[in-house]
Amino acid sequence: WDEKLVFELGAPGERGVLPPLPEPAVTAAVGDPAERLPAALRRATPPALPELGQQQVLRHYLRLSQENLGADLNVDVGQGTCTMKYSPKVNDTFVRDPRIAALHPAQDPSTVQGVLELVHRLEQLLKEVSGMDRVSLQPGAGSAAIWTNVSVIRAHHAARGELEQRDEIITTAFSHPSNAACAKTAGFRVITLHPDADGYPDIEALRAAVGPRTAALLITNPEDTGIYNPRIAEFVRIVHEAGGLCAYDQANANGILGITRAREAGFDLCHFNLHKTFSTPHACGGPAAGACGVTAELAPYLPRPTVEFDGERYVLDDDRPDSVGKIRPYLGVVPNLVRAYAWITALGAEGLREAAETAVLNNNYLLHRVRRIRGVSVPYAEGRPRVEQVRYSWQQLNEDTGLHSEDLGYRAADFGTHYWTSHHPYVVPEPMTLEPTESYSRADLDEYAAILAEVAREAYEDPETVRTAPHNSTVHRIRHEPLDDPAVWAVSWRAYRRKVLGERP
Amino acid sequence: WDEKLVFELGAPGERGVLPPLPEPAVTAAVGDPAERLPAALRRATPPALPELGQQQVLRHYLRLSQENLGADLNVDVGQGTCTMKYSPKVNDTFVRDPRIAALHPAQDPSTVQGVLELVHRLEQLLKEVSGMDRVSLQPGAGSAAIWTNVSVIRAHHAARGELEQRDEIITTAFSHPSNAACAKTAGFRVITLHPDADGYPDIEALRAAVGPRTAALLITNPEDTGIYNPRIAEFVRIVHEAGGLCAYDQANANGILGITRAREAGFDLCHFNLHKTFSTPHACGGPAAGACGVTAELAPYLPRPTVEFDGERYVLDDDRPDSVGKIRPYLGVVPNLVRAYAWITALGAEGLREAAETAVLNNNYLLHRVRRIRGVSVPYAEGRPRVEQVRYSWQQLNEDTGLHSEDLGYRAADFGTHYWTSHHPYVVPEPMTLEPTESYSRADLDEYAAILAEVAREAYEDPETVRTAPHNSTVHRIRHEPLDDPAVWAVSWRAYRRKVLGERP
Amino acid sequence: MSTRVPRTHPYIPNSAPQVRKAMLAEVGAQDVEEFYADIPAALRLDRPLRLPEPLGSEARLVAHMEELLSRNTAVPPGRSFLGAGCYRHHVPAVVDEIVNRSEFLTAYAGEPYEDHGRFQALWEYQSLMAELLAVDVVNVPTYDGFQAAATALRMAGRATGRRRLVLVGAIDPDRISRIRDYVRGVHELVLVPADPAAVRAALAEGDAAAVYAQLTDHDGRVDQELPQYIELAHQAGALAVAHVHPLSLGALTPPAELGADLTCGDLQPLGIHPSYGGGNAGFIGSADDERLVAEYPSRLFGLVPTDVPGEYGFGDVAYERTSFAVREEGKEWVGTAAALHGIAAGVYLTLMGPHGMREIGATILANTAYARQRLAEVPGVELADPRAVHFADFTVRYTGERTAAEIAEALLARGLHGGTPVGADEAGAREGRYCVTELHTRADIDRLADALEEIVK
Amino acid sequence: MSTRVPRTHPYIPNSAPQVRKAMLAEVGAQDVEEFYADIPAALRLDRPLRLPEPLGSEARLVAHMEELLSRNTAVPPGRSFLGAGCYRHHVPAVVDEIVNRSEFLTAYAGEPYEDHGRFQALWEYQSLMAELLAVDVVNVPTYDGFQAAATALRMAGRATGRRRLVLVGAIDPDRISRIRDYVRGVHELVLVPADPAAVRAALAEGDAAAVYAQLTDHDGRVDQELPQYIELAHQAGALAVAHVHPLSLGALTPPAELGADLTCGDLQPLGIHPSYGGGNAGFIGSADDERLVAEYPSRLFGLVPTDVPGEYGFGDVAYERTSFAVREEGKEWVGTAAALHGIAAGVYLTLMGPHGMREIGATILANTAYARQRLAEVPGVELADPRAVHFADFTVRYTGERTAAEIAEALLARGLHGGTPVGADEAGAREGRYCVTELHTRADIDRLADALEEIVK
Repeated sequence: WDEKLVFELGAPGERGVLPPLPEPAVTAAVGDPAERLPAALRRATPPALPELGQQQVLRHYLRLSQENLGADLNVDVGQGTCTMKYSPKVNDTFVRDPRIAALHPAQDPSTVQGVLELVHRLEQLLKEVSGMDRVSLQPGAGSAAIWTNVSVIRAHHAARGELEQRDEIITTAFSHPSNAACAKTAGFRVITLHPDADGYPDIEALRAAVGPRTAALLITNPEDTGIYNPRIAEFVRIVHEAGGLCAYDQANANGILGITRAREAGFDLCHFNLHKTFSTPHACGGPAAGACGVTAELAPYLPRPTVEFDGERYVLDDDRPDSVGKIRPYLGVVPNLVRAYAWITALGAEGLREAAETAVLNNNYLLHRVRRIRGVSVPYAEGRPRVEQVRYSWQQLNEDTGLHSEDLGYRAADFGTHYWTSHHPYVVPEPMTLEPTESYSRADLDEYAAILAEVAREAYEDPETVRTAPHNSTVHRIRHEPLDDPAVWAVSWRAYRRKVLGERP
Repeated sequence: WDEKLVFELGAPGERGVLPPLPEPAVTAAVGDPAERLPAALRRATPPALPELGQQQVLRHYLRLSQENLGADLNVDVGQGTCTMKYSPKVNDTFVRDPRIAALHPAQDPSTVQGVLELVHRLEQLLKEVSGMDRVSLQPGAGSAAIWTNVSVIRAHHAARGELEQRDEIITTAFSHPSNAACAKTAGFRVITLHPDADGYPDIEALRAAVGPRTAALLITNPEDTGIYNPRIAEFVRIVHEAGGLCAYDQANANGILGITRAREAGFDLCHFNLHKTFSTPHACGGPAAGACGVTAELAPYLPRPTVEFDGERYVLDDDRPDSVGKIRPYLGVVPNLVRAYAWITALGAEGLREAAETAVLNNNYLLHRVRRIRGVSVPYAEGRPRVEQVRYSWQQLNEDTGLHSEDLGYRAADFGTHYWTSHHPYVVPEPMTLEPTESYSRADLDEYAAILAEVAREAYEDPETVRTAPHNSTVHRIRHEPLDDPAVWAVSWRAYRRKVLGERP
Repeated sequence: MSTRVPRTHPYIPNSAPQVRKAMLAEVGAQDVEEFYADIPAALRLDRPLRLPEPLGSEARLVAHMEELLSRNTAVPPGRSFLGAGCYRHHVPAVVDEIVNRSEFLTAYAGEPYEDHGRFQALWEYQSLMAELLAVDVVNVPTYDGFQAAATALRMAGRATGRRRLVLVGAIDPDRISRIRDYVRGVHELVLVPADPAAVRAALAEGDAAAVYAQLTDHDGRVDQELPQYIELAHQAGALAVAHVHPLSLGALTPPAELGADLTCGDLQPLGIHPSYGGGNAGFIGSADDERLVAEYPSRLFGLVPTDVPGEYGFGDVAYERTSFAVREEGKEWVGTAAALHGIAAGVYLTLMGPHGMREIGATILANTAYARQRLAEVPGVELADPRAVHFADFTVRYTGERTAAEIAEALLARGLHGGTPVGADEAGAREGRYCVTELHTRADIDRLADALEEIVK
Repeated sequence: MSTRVPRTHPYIPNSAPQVRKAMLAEVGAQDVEEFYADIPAALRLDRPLRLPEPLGSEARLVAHMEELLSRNTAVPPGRSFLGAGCYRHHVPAVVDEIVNRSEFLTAYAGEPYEDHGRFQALWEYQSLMAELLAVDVVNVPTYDGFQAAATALRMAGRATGRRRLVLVGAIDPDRISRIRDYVRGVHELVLVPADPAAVRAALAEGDAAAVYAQLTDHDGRVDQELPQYIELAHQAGALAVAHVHPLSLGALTPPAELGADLTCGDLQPLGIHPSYGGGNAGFIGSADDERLVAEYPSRLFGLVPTDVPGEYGFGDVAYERTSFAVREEGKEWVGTAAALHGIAAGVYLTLMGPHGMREIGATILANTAYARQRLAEVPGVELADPRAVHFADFTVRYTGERTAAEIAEALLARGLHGGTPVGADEAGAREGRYCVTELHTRADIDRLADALEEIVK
């Protein structure tokens, strides 16, 4: 499709859907209430939205959907760090059911016992999976969960009167940037541990960093390199000894479900991304869901309300005076809680472990295939297995051909697959991160490796094809300069018409 | 996508979905009942179905769906005669509701009053739309409705003791082939009226054909040429005078809703295709639904059961001794009855008429555009308006370039649209039938006309491009010979492996 | 600001007044009336149709439909014991996802180029079904199992040139009604009990085109004599037409392996919702025998090469058979039927795979046996045929005071749906039909038995 | 035949034993344990997780979930009078069709090449929302309206370098909680009543970064003083941050046209199901002012040319703002939030168009006025603010014996959901919240009034 912008479609008078008009008797009774408002508050001209018939709207967005590569449609192992696993279709049916979709959060609890029980059960499941004492399901996604944990850490130190003193949070370079950014936003100074020669966070740097100002350590393990840090318990111990808390970013938990937990490593807090490890769909970037697990000591600070079971009924407990308060409206992203619950329930303990083991097998299998491709290398921890993902480097290929990892990614798109080049931190040169999860079959992995091999071969033998890619995508190479130029960037059609087309609306 | 056959995917042991196993207590109680059967009746080897994981199955079929051009995705005016109108998405939601989808037809009527009332109401609506006295909604589609009408005609003559004598059915060349074929299958001799010079069925031929052997006339109006036969009432009169019945094939009713009806023209029977005129989706070729309207005299012969209202409740009346019996299981294709009901209800009388008028406006607008394209002509009834569709001819272009209408259709596919070349009867040379319905916007029609103009231009200026089309489709020109060669045709993978690949399973 | 703008109907974009006006102007017409010039005044409806007022908004339409739907009861599968030709099996979510895709739901009759996906999906359906049935040819689905049976019999009639059709055993009377209507004037039906002797006797009269029998009959009974009927048919020069419940074929032998010439049945159990009887679709399968292939009225998709080596394309096998091609000279007639149900069944079979089909067959056999055993333990209830093996459906006889209708009503009062009275005289009937599937738990079946224990006196 | 084959989980294809074995062999590993070599024994969980037994089949999972769902009550819209931040509006079927498309639902963070559709749909969302809000910049949605408000205030804080945030009028206490948590240690909240004098007084103390006010407040009241607050803010060198109910903007003036610098709110009313509070998503809009654009933490998609003339491409505007790019040096933080809700809102706005938005605004104003009038006629019920104009939400005061909680309970007993008690002391509260939308008919509202007439004494 060469689909136009929606503003270029339609004709005056066309309608996509008709809303109800006021009933005549209602109008007879109350007239037009807007007339009782000052003119300044009554909208003078309707918003300049497009006007399209219903089928025309549908067709436009269906075509856009076909111009989008959902995980369902491809072997989506190239968005490494994102845990692109299969999101079972049956779980979607539960959340589309009106007995979830139509529920209002202010309904009397007697009319929503099913959803309250489900949330309560999911908390119990995640308590066991993490080993923590309470789990909040309120955060809207992983970064919001990190924020929640930072807020809990802040509340903890504030309650002990140490917040003024403990104003530093330590994190690692390979942890998600939201760890650093949430800490900073919450008012902490951020100290980042960089990887040592083997790619592990530098333990000596940690020893040097901790002290009376240490509020907490926010750390991921395995990190996005796929390497598991075997000294993780020691990291925790060092921080604890300095009086800090330790929060485990479990974005990469998929490979270690049932194998090792936050509890065993001594963490005070942890969080999961339900849209990664627990299979809820990624939805173009949310809605997602996060889960924060904490020890009993920190439980009073968790967001309110919690769901409690009083022996007969499930109730919402909003009377939590030490709580950090609301992290989002109501109870959380309920549809994704439903999906995560269904996923765990479908698998059980054995299935969760099988998922983890298979994800790791798939990862090492793909590693075995990919490392043989010309121009690729596997930095750090030579000879050690990887857990859930591998950060590769195309440094050699770059030196040989001048092409960048990004170019290879654009060319990979021509083969109908993803390859995500946005790999903070930019420490590994020419990075590529692959994370196959448990969802892909052996044939899928072979196919993906073959695509990479073909792209690498082209890079060496026919570099121009790669340099000018994509060739089969919906659009061609994008000009990036306007995106950083305030004079022409265009975040809306209004702005584009004014700034680029020179129209005066 | 270059999607493989499903049989080429997967690996032994993979599963797409797990069915429940017998509970241990059940097995303990009854063992394996199959063991009580003779060995010959127990399946020795499981069917050689493929083995795929769930996501792999999903991906395969999603990709196939993307290789299919649904009406929702294109300006689908090229499947003329098919009335490709918009099938509102909201109507799909009703039939997916468990209160339709999960209903069992043997449920007690007290538990299905909603669906019975809906079917009863739909009958009332279609009675008014057709003017007939009773309407059966049982037939599964248009051809089944034609069969039903033929069966009713047969029952009528049988009841009068005239069936032996009245063994001829008259139809017209531009009526759907099922009219002729159903009549033949039901044991009648078929007489086909050919078009006169203006494209109308030849009235003199009708006069010559009728007589004591005439059972019925099966006729469409407007026919697939889009021309309305103004002498239709005379046709009916001639047949009635000969003692025959007249059945109106209203496959092309979309342009005349609320304008003229079967009743006014004197018909004894008529049928609608709910998947055409009343918007139910075409579903790759069904499930669809047909509706047969008849006069009070013929009502006793309609399929059983009917839905009746006893003043308090809706009931199924299966005690209809003169009925032709069952045409399909149960009451009909209920989901499509629900959709058709919702569509009519959303539009009302005024909306139906607006749909008809707009469909006709669209058709004449498109005619106005298309007739100016080089190489196209509009056979028959020069200067007369067309109703719902137009059968065009590319005879001139064929004479000029040697290319066939079929070639143009394949090239039109490259522009992301349909163009259907299967236009029985093969009377108009190099035919093309366009039927825009009321669903398409003016911009849509302009775009379609522009595509045709471009293809015609190519045919004259760059015929090789057209001759070798399609170029942008999923597949390239298909070899047709094997389809008619019993030695190699392959209706299944089993047959293909045996006959073409030479495998011995 | 509060000026009313036209409420152009969202389904009819060009009814926007300005658009309509501009289009008329472009065509050079004053009014759409001009396009209706050929319709004589006498045939014109001189008043608006008398239909209810339209609802004016999608929201109101939804509310109206909700009101109608609220008067239907969607029964939980474990509380419904209704079967007899339409079944509540589990429909995997992936099946619904696929058949609800706009691309499949709204497509129709495009060429194999722009509609390659539909051709491939239906060809794969044919192929998957062929594995299940152990045949080489399966048609694009026809309307339903009734039509499949009727057409299979007429195919047999044309192939043999004979008149009599021998129908064996307990057959759904509605299906017989359909067959009777469809062969009227061409064939004669001979109904015989499920007994080889009866079949032999019927065949002895000669002129038999087909013996039609069922692997599992209308009462769910596995007919162990099926191999014999097939043999008898062949001895008499007739074709053997076998009707099957497709879900049984993971556990039971496909009749084609027993020599049946034509296999037919209804696809509904394979991933299609019951929809108050709207989910039926018919299949016919046979060997790749040119004589039989020539008799199919339906479309048969075939796999063929394209101009690009290694690429698969699809097309219509032996299209000249069809009424599409040659009108009344074709085999019976063909039209829009139930293609999407074929795609659904294909997805279902792919998901289930060989082991899933085997398992579900075994589970249903076991649940049926358990239900029969439990119900037979209820005082006043006995099995109609205690020694038979049943699949899904079965019938019990009540020996007490109450009629089948009374018992069904009492079950309904307890939220249990089942026990449909058997026989023409429903009022006085003493037999009731039940059905269990893979969805019934032991507890569900026990609940039914317990309820009957209370009800049946 | 009856040998059991492994029940490979459908979600984990490579757990099929033969496949797993072959893959291990290819990698040269004996066991998956080898891949866990780096996890010390002391950290290993030495037992299986203690979780309920898995359900073993999709059918049983569905049955289990059905059991849970059956204990939730989906209230017909006409029987629910609950609002206050989460609304039951009509969700057009086309919106659901689009957001449920596999391609959108399961995509994540691809490049603008293979994920062009997502970029375009979200850019169009930004553009459509920009028309509604009368601004030039709208972000890719953040989590919810709470976050949008909190971030808008911190944006104002950074843009002005000031500390105090003046929050005006009746604001959802939960939203204040979220704001308080989010600005803790950085900003000070000053809550003032909806009165220009109070705002003026608060601003007089200086150091104000923002005045935050609402076009319609937590009680649904249209705050007619909003233009004045905006003016006061600007006079004090503070930014004006306006919170809006987006559906009201077909009828009411967008605050940006009144001079508001930042507009924020929650998308949920625009075609997103309530889902027990799971349907929220936040928006922030502003002029295309470089100073403000630089303060957005969210992604902002921009329209750009490609190498092919005339072709549109999309990318991230000013990406170096974000924590994705520069970690703690970025503006706040950004991550996966609520993109699909943005697509939903975009489809909704496209379907509604200018006239649909105008009409729905008018209908809700009319229904709200009617409901207020009808309820005020009930003896013992009076309006909290009889002279105001309300949109959707409103509050009534009970003058009789019964508390708001008792009245809500009595309504619930009649199948009516509404009258949520207002205030911290819910047990003793005498005020109740109600809400009506375009989905309520006059009869629905009359039914509520009649019920209150019976209940309120």
